[in-house]
Amino acid sequence: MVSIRPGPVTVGGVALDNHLLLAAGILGTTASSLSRVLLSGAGGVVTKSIGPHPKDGHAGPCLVVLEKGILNAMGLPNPSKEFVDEITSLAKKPVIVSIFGSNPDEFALVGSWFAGKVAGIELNLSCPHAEGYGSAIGTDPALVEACTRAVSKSGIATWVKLTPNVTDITAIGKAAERGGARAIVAINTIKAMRISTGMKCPVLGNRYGGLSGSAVFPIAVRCVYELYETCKIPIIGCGGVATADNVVEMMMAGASAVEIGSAVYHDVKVFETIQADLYRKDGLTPEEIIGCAHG
Amino acid sequence: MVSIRPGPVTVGGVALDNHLLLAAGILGTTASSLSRVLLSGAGGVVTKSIGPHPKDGHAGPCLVVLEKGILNAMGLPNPSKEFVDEITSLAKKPVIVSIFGSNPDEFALVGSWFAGKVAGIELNLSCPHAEGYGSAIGTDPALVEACTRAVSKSGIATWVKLTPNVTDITAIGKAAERGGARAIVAINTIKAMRISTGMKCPVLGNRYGGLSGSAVFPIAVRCVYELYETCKIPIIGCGGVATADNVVEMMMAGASAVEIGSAVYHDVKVFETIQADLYRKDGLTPEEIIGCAHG
Amino acid sequence: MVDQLPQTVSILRVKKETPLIRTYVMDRSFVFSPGQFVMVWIPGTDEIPMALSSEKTITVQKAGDATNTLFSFGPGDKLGVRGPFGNGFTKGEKVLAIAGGVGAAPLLPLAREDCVMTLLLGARTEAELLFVDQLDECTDVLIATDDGSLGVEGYVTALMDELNLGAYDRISVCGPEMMMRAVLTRVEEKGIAHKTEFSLHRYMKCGVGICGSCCIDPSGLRVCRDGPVFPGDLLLKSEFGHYMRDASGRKKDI
Amino acid sequence: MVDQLPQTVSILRVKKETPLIRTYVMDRSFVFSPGQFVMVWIPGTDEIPMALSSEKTITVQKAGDATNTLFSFGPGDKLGVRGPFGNGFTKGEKVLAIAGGVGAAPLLPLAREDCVMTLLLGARTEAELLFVDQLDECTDVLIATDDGSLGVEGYVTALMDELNLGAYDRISVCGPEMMMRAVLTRVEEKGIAHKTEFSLHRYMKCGVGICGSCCIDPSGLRVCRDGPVFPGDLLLKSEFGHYMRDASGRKKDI
Ligand SMILES: Cc1cc2nc3c(=O)[nH]c(=O)nc-3n(C[C@H](O)[C@H](O)[C@H](O)COP(=O)(O)OP(=O)(O)OC[C@H]3O[C@@H](n4cnc5c(N)ncnc54)[C@H](O)[C@@H]3O)c2cc1C
Ligand SMILES: Cc1cc2nc3c(=O)[nH]c(=O)nc-3n(C[C@H](O)[C@H](O)[C@H](O)COP(=O)(O)OP(=O)(O)OC[C@H]3O[C@@H](n4cnc5c(N)ncnc54)[C@H](O)[C@@H]3O)c2cc1C
Ligand SMILES: Cc1cc2nc3c(=O)[nH]c(=O)nc-3n(C[C@H](O)[C@H](O)[C@H](O)COP(=O)(O)O)c2cc1C
Ligand SMILES: Cc1cc2nc3c(=O)[nH]c(=O)nc-3n(C[C@H](O)[C@H](O)[C@H](O)COP(=O)(O)O)c2cc1C
Ligand code: FES
Ligand code: FES
Repeated sequence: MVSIRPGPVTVGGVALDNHLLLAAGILGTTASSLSRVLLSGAGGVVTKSIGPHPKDGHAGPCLVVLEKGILNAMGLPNPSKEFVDEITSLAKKPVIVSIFGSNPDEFALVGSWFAGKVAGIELNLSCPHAEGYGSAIGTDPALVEACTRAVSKSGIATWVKLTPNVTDITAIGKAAERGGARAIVAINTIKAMRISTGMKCPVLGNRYGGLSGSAVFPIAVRCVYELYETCKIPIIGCGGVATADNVVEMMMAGASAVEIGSAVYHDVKVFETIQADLYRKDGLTPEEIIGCAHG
Repeated sequence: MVSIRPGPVTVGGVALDNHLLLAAGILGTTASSLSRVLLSGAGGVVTKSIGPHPKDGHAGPCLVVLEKGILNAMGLPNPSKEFVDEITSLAKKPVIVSIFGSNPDEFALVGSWFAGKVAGIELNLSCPHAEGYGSAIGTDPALVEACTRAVSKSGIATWVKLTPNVTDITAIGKAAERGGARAIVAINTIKAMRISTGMKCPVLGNRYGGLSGSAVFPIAVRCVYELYETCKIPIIGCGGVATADNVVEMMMAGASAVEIGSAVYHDVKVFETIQADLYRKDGLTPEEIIGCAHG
Repeated sequence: MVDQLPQTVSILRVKKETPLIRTYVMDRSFVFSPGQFVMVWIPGTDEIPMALSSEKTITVQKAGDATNTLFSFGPGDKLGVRGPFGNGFTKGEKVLAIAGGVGAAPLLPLAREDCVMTLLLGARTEAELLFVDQLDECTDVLIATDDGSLGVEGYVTALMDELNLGAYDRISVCGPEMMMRAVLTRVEEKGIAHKTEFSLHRYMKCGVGICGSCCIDPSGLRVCRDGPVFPGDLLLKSEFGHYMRDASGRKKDI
Repeated sequence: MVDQLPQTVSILRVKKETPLIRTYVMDRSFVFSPGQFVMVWIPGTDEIPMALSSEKTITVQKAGDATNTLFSFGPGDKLGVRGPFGNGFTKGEKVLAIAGGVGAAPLLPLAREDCVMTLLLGARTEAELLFVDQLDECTDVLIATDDGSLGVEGYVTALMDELNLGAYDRISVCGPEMMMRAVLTRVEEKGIAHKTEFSLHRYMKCGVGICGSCCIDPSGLRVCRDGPVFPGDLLLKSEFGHYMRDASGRKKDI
């Protein structure tokens, strides 16, 4: 197995403790659960996506665990501005706040609440199951550019998380880059559905949801690879990462770091587990690995 | 489990022996392998995609079996016009010839070779890993409409197979409908990649390939569900179907029949197996099942 | 591992237990440990967590939207069930169980496993006492009602003072959070918090430990996966009895 | 089941067997049955089927693009390996093995398993005989060369006529298709086709029975998954010895 030499990691303007971040929306609603994940070895954490108004999210079922993936439609439940207080206790930690809005102004507003209080901001332009938010905006390059600029112009390290539910993800990546993003996160979940044959209707309360977990890993690797060929800013790989070898594979595709979500289902200490497998004093440097599968 | 009452099946202008078809590109290169699959219980078979010129396909590796899916980039290998002779022995059987081309004229040409010789033609406007063919055309509604019309105007039952690698699959479905398609087949594989960390390069000879199998089932169900809400012509569900319950789920999403490909890997007699589980004299009629998960 | 889609079950029978509590008998049995819960999908409404009160029953108190809809369901109606999830109660040799209101639901199957020596049962008034007969059959039941209509007048904590708590190797508690907090305070005073465990109710979305909506402060533990049953000493310096979170993640007082 | 990505192996050693055949020793062993093959990925070129000639070797004849590139590889170079795939030879008590050219590769491990009583080895000329020494060590080898430079002059079929074929319970064959077809004709005449089996070479893309590029007429059987070893009687009325298909699926004469 290829392993990585440990050392300081800075990606997209954010200093991380290692290459592994908690993905948005996983154990990300409270400071104490984020702190638990940091203590268990995550190099950084992304919070639940926070929006301009508190939201309860979709009616249940919100999530089903599949054989090789997770299907969810949480519907962006979030406490909105109250979350600023929630995470004051994590002030010095590598915390990235995920935010969403329905237009550039809302993004700017929510972003401004957290300016100076967190290490970075990740724009959720990609959730596939929230009317008027997420991928409803994230499939339009002009809107992506505008929303990104609305936040990045404040100077805070701004990451943009992309949806794979587009014909050409590189066009969206380039829009984010133009808007001043310091990094691209790829990918959010893939629009999907399961139907209960017993109930004769879709399982999720919202009918449509997003697929994550191992099932989407080959699609995520492809997106990262495509983005690496077209964009200059660093890419953070996300989608189905579950092992140290998956991390290496994402990095070879072009990722400078990875986010991990669904794998927490199988092992809440997945960060500890992966770290132990991934880092070796005699490993390769990250520079030798990142993007090495190209050309 | 929900079961179906057996009876005659006609979908998109083609009479089938049951609701289960072999998907394009699986054991579809020779008349004898197609015949073997028909004998093992398929209600119809779709052939390997045939193009205007013989093609050897991509350099290997062309296919890797993943834990929950198959990643392939065959590169549309095909014997071209020689295939007309190949399948004369199957003249009276429910055989649908899959064809591809790089423009409406090529589609018309290849389609004309098979007119009157097969039960129907399926347009591959969706293969995600063949430069200039497949999804290179299938993501553009105007081209989809034109290619469909080029074949359908001859009067032969014309099915159009869609790629899920688009922002909005319903726009493509409607284009096919406008072009005179008698049925829509959804979905082809999802663009994906795996990297060999040992070799430090993409595994497939073509680098990019398409993901199929169980991993994509929730995405395929979503596509069929979306298409059923927007199109009037019948939909043939494809992608990850492996069990009788999967067939029922696809039909509840809106499919009038299903195609099965990757599941052949686990069980070459999958059609026999599914048929035995799916049909019961006291089952529901197909009409009670198709689309019943809507509204 | 296979897809964990909700299993479709039919309601066979509905039993009125108290004015606000009903037991739903399902046509399918679940292998479970007492204290484990299932996510119950009430089609068209919501999915909510419910303890299993036996291998094929849930016992539901009318509380809001989803439970109201469920109250309109009868034999033949269908529910979706995911689970069982969570950890359940630790088995002991000599258990004291303390139940308040619908909190008797997860404790009935524990009592039926024959390890519960004594069970303290509380409710506002006699008519709201849950499972009196069933519990009487399998354990020694002591009753308290707020209005004194049956048993001791007052809270279940009053009953505790009459017992030799040292005789039990575990104390298992489920009920309204204020009642549970009162029990915790009492056992803390007596220095036996480590012998107790409490089944928590928190707002849940996923039920499988991934979404984070049920996490408790300050440990960050997930009620759905690390719980719902937690040792008393772990809850001492926690949000327990003070606040919880709503669907949006905002804190609200208990 | 886990992801079946190609395993990366390093070449430890390369052994020149004949002017056109080399054996590659890999740094990893594969559990296999004689007759099974692996898909060998030569990075940047192609992936081709190769029988395992032992648990850690493949023995390769220079044939075209991929094998040419492989001939330029030496110790330390890396290959990707998927498999082993296919069925392998049926084990017997008293086996007669018949090998032509590089067809000795899958038969060597069979001979090493100690069930091969006699092995007929053929090649164009002495220098092209494969594995003479290794085979001599574990079985009784009879040799035929086209030019008579070693052993009997002529084809291996000539050697068959000198044997009492009734003494063997199985006859296992691998070699050029024309030679195998000649053997099949001979055993058919003697009415013992059912006791024979032949390892087929067909163009392969996937190696796992899904793409259909290796299917044979008229059975539609897949050489990669249902084979590569087939009973002689099944091949009697088939394309075997007459035609095969190229990468595009077009027929070409043998
Ligand atoms: C592990 C566990 C086991 C439970 N077992 C039982 C049981 O056996 N019997 C029983 O009657 N009740 C049980 N509950 C409580 C039950 O889940 C809630 O009463 C129910 O969710 C209320 O839903 P509603 O839509 O009818 O009410 P709502 O209108 O949603 O709210 C009414 C009250 O219930 C709370 N609530 C709402 N949704 C949830 C939720 N998803 N999770 C937790 N609390 C919620 C709200 O905070 C509010 O205080 C259990 C809860 C948990 C967490
Ligand atoms: C089950 C099996 C086991 C084999 N075992 C061995 C072995 O142990 N040693 C050995 O030297 N050879 C073996 N072969 C044959 C070997 O696969 C081909 O010689 C090789 O693929 C040629 O590749 P190339 O690119 O060098 O030649 P090419 O330029 O591709 O072609 C040269 C010749 O090889 C044939 N060929 C090409 N590709 C394939 C392919 N993928 N599958 C089958 N035939 C092909 C062509 O039809 C042509 O006749 C085996 C083949 C099969 C099917
Ligand atoms: C339960 C759940 C909730 C999620 N919530 C969010 C969210 O609020 N914002 C967001 O950008 N992504 C959200 N995601 C997407 C994940 O952050 C991640 O992009 C996706 O799950 C793919 O990674 P994984 O396969 O490692 O889970 C959520 C995913 C899940 C499973
Ligand atoms: C090896 C392989 C070859 C394929 N070749 C074709 C093809 O030639 N034309 C086509 O339209 N689809 C082709 N497909 C796509 C399948 O027909 C099908 O759409 C896809 O695999 C999803 O279905 P499944 O999950 O049941 O396999 C191929 C798929 C595989 C795995
Ligand atoms: S309900 Fe999602 S983590 Fe507990
Ligand atoms: S090589 Fe694909 S089926 Fe045999």
